[in-house]
Amino acid sequence: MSRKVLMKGNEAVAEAAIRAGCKLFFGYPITPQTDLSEYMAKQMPNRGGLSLQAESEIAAINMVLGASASGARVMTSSSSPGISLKGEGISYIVGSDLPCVIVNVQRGGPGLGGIQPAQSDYFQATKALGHGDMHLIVLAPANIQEMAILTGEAFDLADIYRTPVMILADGALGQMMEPVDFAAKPVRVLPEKTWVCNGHQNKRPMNIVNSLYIQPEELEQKNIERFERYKKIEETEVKYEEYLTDDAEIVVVAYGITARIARTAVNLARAEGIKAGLHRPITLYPFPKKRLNKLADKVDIFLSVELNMGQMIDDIKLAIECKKPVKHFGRTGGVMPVPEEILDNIRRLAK
Amino acid sequence: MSRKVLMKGNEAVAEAAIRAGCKLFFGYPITPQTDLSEYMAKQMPNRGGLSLQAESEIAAINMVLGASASGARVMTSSSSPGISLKGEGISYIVGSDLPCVIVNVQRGGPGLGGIQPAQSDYFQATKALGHGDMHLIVLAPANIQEMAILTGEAFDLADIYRTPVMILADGALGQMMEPVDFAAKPVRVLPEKTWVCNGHQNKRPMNIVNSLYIQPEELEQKNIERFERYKKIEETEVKYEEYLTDDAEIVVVAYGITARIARTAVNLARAEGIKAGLHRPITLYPFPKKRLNKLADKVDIFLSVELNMGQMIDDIKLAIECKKPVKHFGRTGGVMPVPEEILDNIRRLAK
Amino acid sequence: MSNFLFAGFGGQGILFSGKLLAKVGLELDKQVSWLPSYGPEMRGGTANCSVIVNDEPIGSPLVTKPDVLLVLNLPSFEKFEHTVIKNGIMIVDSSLVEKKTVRTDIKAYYIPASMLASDNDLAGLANIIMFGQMLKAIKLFDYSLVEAVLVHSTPKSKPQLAELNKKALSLGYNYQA
Amino acid sequence: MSNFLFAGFGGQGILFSGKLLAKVGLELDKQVSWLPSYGPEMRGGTANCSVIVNDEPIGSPLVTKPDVLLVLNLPSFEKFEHTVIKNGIMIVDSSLVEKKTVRTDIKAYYIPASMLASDNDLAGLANIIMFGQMLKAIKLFDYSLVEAVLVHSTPKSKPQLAELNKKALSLGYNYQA
Amino acid sequence: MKKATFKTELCKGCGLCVTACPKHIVELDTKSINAKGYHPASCTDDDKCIACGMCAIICPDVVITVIKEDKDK
Amino acid sequence: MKKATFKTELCKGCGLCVTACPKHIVELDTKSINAKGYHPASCTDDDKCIACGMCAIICPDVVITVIKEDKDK
Amino acid sequence: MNIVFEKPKALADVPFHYCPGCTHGIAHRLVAEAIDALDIEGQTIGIAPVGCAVFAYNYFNCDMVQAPHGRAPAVATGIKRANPDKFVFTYQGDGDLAAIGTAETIHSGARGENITIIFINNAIYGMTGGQMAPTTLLGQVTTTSPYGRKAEIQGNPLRICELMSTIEGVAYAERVALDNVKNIRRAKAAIQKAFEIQRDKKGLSIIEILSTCPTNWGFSPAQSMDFVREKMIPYYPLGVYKDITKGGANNE
Amino acid sequence: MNIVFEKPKALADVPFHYCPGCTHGIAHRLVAEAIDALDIEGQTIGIAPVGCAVFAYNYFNCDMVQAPHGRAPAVATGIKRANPDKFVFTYQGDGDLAAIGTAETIHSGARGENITIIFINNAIYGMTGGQMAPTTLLGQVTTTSPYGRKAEIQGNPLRICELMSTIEGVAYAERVALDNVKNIRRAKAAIQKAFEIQRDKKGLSIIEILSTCPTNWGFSPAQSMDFVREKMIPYYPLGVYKDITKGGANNE
Ligand SMILES: Cc1ncc(C[n+]2csc(CCOP(=O)(O)OP(=O)(O)O)c2C)c(N)n1
Ligand SMILES: Cc1ncc(C[n+]2csc(CCOP(=O)(O)OP(=O)(O)O)c2C)c(N)n1
Ligand code: SF4
Ligand code: SF4
Ligand code: SF4
Ligand code: SF4
Ligand code: SF4
Ligand code: SF4
Ligand SMILES: [Mg+2]
Ligand SMILES: [Mg+2]
Repeated sequence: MSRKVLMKGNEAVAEAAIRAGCKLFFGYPITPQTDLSEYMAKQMPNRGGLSLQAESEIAAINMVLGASASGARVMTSSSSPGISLKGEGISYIVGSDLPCVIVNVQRGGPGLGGIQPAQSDYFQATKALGHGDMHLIVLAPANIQEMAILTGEAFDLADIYRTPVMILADGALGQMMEPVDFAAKPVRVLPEKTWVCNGHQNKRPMNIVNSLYIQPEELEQKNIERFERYKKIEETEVKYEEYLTDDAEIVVVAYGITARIARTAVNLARAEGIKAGLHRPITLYPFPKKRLNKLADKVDIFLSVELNMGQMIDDIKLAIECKKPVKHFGRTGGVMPVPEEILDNIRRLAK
Repeated sequence: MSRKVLMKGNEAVAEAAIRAGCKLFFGYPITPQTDLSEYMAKQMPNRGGLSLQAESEIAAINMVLGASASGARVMTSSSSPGISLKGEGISYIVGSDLPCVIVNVQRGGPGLGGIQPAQSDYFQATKALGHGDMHLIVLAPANIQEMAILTGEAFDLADIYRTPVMILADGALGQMMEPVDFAAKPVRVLPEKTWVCNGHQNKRPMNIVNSLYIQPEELEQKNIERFERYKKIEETEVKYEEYLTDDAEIVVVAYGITARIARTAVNLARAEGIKAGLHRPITLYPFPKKRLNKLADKVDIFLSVELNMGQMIDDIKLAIECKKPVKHFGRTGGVMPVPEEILDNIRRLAK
Repeated sequence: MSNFLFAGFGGQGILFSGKLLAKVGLELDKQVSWLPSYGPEMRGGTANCSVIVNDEPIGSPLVTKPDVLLVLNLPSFEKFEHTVIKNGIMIVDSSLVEKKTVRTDIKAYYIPASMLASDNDLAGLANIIMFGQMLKAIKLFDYSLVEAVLVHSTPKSKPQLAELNKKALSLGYNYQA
Repeated sequence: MSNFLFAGFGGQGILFSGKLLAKVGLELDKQVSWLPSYGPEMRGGTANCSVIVNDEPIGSPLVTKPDVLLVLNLPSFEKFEHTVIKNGIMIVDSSLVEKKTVRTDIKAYYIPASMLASDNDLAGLANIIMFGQMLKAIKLFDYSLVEAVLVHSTPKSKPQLAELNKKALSLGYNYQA
Repeated sequence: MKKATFKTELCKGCGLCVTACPKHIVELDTKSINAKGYHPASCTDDDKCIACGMCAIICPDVVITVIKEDKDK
Repeated sequence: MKKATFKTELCKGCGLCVTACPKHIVELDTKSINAKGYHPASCTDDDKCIACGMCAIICPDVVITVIKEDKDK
Repeated sequence: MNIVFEKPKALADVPFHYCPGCTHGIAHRLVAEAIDALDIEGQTIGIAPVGCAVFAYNYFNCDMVQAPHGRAPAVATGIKRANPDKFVFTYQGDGDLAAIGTAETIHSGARGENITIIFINNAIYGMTGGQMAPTTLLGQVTTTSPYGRKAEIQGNPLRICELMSTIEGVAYAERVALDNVKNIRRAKAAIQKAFEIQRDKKGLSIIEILSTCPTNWGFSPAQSMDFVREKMIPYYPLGVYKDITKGGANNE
Repeated sequence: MNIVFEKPKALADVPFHYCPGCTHGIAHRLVAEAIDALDIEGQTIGIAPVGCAVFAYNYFNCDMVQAPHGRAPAVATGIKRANPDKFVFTYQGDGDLAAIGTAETIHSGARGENITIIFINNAIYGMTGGQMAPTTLLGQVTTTSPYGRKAEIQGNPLRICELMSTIEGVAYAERVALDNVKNIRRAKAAIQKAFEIQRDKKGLSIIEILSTCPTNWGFSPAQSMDFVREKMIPYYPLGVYKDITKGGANNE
């Protein structure tokens, strides 16, 4: 039978994490992410790892902090309300320069909201998952194969840049199945973790993992140093995919599940003779600013399609320096648009 | 002696809240906000209210949720790490359309960071204090008198728009004393709270306070309705202050404590013949987009001065649609700039 | 014919049937996707799943206009009957759904799958019987391939189950109203 | 002469002195601000506070270049001596700080405030003695106004305290090195 | 007259009432199916019912009302 | 020889050692002030010291070292 | 004609969404019966948790507030402090109350909040599909303890009544079960007493109700009742753990 | 020459930032002495809390991780699960452990995490300047209970050892005090035993240390010791609350 296996997105992330050497997983159930934890609970004991259900999302993220501080590849996952609870912990992880992978299988909000797919945590993920000057790398897979690949990538990025990396998915990507190929992929060269707190064995000076700096100037220096790393990430780690943008007059910008629907819409538009194209950011932070800016020179208008009330649209405007108009089309609260709705919007912009 | 009283910013907020009819305060100690809770603890018992130290910031924000749901004017306060912990609760409060006032006396981050003044929770406050499509009204006082006035205003705005309102201050504003005049100010007409859960007494149908909508379409409708309220807020509630902008070629945009320092810098620049001015947003959400956009037509360049690595600068760019260049000057981690540093930056831009 | 919708009560094997189809697509090296409906009301509520088997990359995994609709209960019949595209196909378990479609622009197959299952000691395999009927109706996939995938999908530890499944598939395939 | 910095150990009444000055400014209907240093090390570490009394709206409440510096311990002396502006004033508790300033561009007053306090049964009021000395040095505020504000700032419940404070203020005001 | 009345449209066929009835007169009707797709329970012999209420007390879905005519007291 | 040695520059003058010494030979030196601004403690009479270690055990700032010469054992 | 049993008035006239045989329905009804008995529907505010009982706001006729997962006692505190003379109850599952909400549970007890906590211990996370709860028994298979809960890995089940009864401020703590009619009657009495304690402003009352989850346990409703009886009650003994109206704790 | 007393090796050679007479310093030293006694500095990872002891990472010579307020037991869990053969201890105040961190405390106990918790109960929030802690005594004045803690308003002080000893998974729970030399010696023995229990992989050990905060209590260091003896110990009795090596709980 096929080398590929049919898997839920949640499961593919879990499997890819295990293959990437994730040794510890700390979770807390929440729909539509729960199968990820369940896969881990089933697999980890047989594959040299440990999966533990924490008493809360807060405990989970702090277990991640501890495990990471002591050197392990570690992951946690949740969905929107649970991610909000992790905010303080994530800010500490950033402030302590610790690597880890965090999965957000987004659902409708605010509040308890609903449990259907959404992309309304974009602002939170890209701007402010916690207090203070901080970012995390945010990856947005659009299919199950990518759920797997980007998860592996996430662990490497985390270790290289000593930063948390978020897989920003949604209920549809978490719950749907597609074929996945887990064939080995080249692994990056990783820095040695000399900063780890796992007992100095009297062989090295003690290590401290800490985010407190009583002297403001020291804290400022830390922040500047970290933002220099962000700059490097922006220079070297931006990922995106494009479809029919070469001659496009209207470019739809969409990521994740929405990008797939938009792609169908672009096909429908092309069939009507509208020169539409698709730009799909794969890294949401760093955002593909340069590429979009260049694209803006030849494109007439952009359409940001999101499962929210309008969030990524700001980043597009900033990226293209308002050179061209950017419109928003969104469904929110867990509603997924059909391609025809996006087509309608494309048509309207094509006049 | 003077009718004005000398008060710490933290105390002025507390006093103003009590005068605005705040009946319940739920806090948890954290520097540099603690004196606010302490003032409440001292005063409330003698003034018909109650101040309770919760077991955590999470408990505090959920006590706020309960008290608000049952009709009381209620407030909580914290500083950056504590605010992160409140994210989920705040998202629920938004999703349940409940009024309340939340104070963030910002300190340096990320993580435990430091305890000196910062403005690095701007993104969090204005874009994503929690998951889902949501906002809160964010007010940024720049002196102690305004700490008091805006606190009163915050309670009214909260009730009128059924939304949480944040007072976004910082360690300097929280800790410093200035004279305050608590003379009565006109009170707005407030809607009746027909939705309150305080026992129906068999006199009205039961009320439900809730943020869960299992049908995505219902949740979407709720979000759309809420964003229409935001639009109305944007149309009617924007507040800002300007200084010497009439003929300004360089406009510094700054809020809160930073705006005061920038004002001195503007004076210094004027003394050197540089046509500098200051735009000070008082509402950070809604952001004074229209005014800034208009200003951009006659100003050459903007300088965003913030106690962070660059956050409000994005909003300025979006507001002025990139019509003019916008530069950032920031200190972070708790460092407060002196006017001369800002002057240097103004000079540089003046060429 | 690439968009399939399987709908019924939870516990009727809806998700399994959908997965079977997706696996068949996978073996044919097609693009496939499978998306369950999920909610807090799995408890006896309706369950459905969207399956797409296509040559093109799949856009939305949600099937809102099925080419083929398999229906195992009345609420689903009423909810989805009108969504089937023109010239589409509908397979109905007529032992659970007494209604007939009013639409004349689709082809409907009625098979008393649940009854057939209980009559033939195939408890719980009405879904496979339905699947067999669908196979016949759509004429897209090789019977023996489907059978092989089906066998491969049943736990190795229960060989009798594979036989029962094969029997159910064949029963459905060969049933004529 | 609008920027004042009061510096010493925690517990020496630094913050109170600063507040007294700010209140005097308030009575004169001036713009005033008071900003304490705060930190996790209030425990015996150094404490200082910035006070601005001005006619113009106050920008930064942080005094980095004081016109007037009051110093009650050695670490503060060493930390802030050089920050005083040219022609500024420094008041030093010479019973706690043995050093003298090397600067010739400022005017320094040395007063053994702590010793005067203990010699005159004014325990804990060295800060007010210093304040008195400063009043004299800066010649900005009316003595009787300051005295009135000082009395108003002491708890009504302890009338003796007001008297002691008045005595301390006068002692400092009239002290000559 | 003593009687246990079942709102069959609410019944989920869980069978708990069946286990609870001391008179063994409550049964699931395996022949009928309600709108929710369950075999509803009912009392098969009103005469034997002693109106003890046990079926109603254990029913999780408040399907059952039990009455007793006054003269029976 | 038995001896309690005080690193006076670390002492915060809390006086706990004074309360703990069974021989009443530890005192705060109110005449001197260390760099931290405290009156440091010290042992006023080494001869009386029995090297019991109590002053050191209660000292929160690890100011005190206590030794005993071997022959004293 | 005499009504032996009918739907309590405080219960709304809508069908429950619960699975067949799930005892959440019984627990709801008992709470409504207590509200009826004290005739306090108009003075009562209930708090719905996150868990299978999230829709409790649709089922009671009193005012209802839906709380974030685990935070019901904090929400209740806010309501009660604003309305000291009203009745406030929370209705919470074991994930809600004993996992994520542990701190809120303990501290509402320590503060002696004058509220009533109805605690549904079904040894599993029902709503999210059968994960391990803090009260899952050793050896019990759940989707996150697929090889059976092991003390060395997932730790030991928490006994909430035992824990809460160590806390000053808790006025009344009783554990009941819904596995048969007799125990349901006891549960009813316990719940009513809890509301009476609230009426008398004596402090916090918590009624732990051993409940079933046939769906996620994988048993029939009747078998589930057996599981409560045979497996749960031995580890979670029924009885009054604290009753300050009786002077001191006693576990019958 | 014989050294009767000297600085333990596991303690760094830097002065503490603690206030004069604050017993945090003694507690630090006792932990370091235990690490020395077991000769495990190289195998130990300590967790610093948020509280006056936040700078603990500067004072111990073993590897140190600084945890978010209250989350030290979760951080410790992460470290210990990644390094089951290393020694992990947390050092936490009463605000950290018994207020915001309640859930993490209880559940690390329930899981029987093989770690050691050093719990400094000084009945106040020291670092933030003297607010009420969950362990603040009734009547005690703090900046957030300025009229004295009242059971009806702020609730009752929590007794952590009593609470923790009800939890399966907790191997050892002892309350000690630092108010005099004798008690300090006992505290030392308790801490050492806690690390031994960890070495023997028996489960979680918690040592509650009644400690002082002269600064925020407003007493002299010596008076503070009296407060511990006269006010705290009566409400928080010293003794072993649980010791599974001895078979069962006993409160001496
Ligand atoms: C912050 C947060 N975390 C997780 C969830 C997901 N969630 C919903 S219900 C639930 C647990 C339900 O279990 P329990 O409290 O035992 O109630 P039951 O369903 O068993 O009655 C969880 C974890 C959520 N909604 N919010
Ligand atoms: C999330 C969060 N909330 C609050 C604080 C502020 N804070 C710092 S220390 C502390 C409490 C300290 O008290 P305790 O734990 O008893 O330690 P102690 O200082 O008394 O030793 C608090 C509330 C914080 N840093 N982070
Ligand atoms: S009331 Fe009693 S006797 Fe009558 S049907 Fe119900 S359980 Fe049986
Ligand atoms: S207990 Fe109720 S729901 Fe269950 S079968 Fe009987 S009547 Fe139906
Ligand atoms: S060692 Fe004993 S006798 Fe010697 S000074 Fe210290 S306490 Fe006193
Ligand atoms: S106990 Fe230590 S710090 Fe305190 S006075 Fe004695 S030597 Fe100094
Ligand atoms: S999942 Fe379990 S707890 Fe939830 S309704 Fe179904 S049986 Fe009841
Ligand atoms: S504030 Fe209290 S606990 Fe903190 S160091 Fe000072 S005395 Fe010790
Ligand atoms: Mg449960
Ligand atoms: Mg404390």
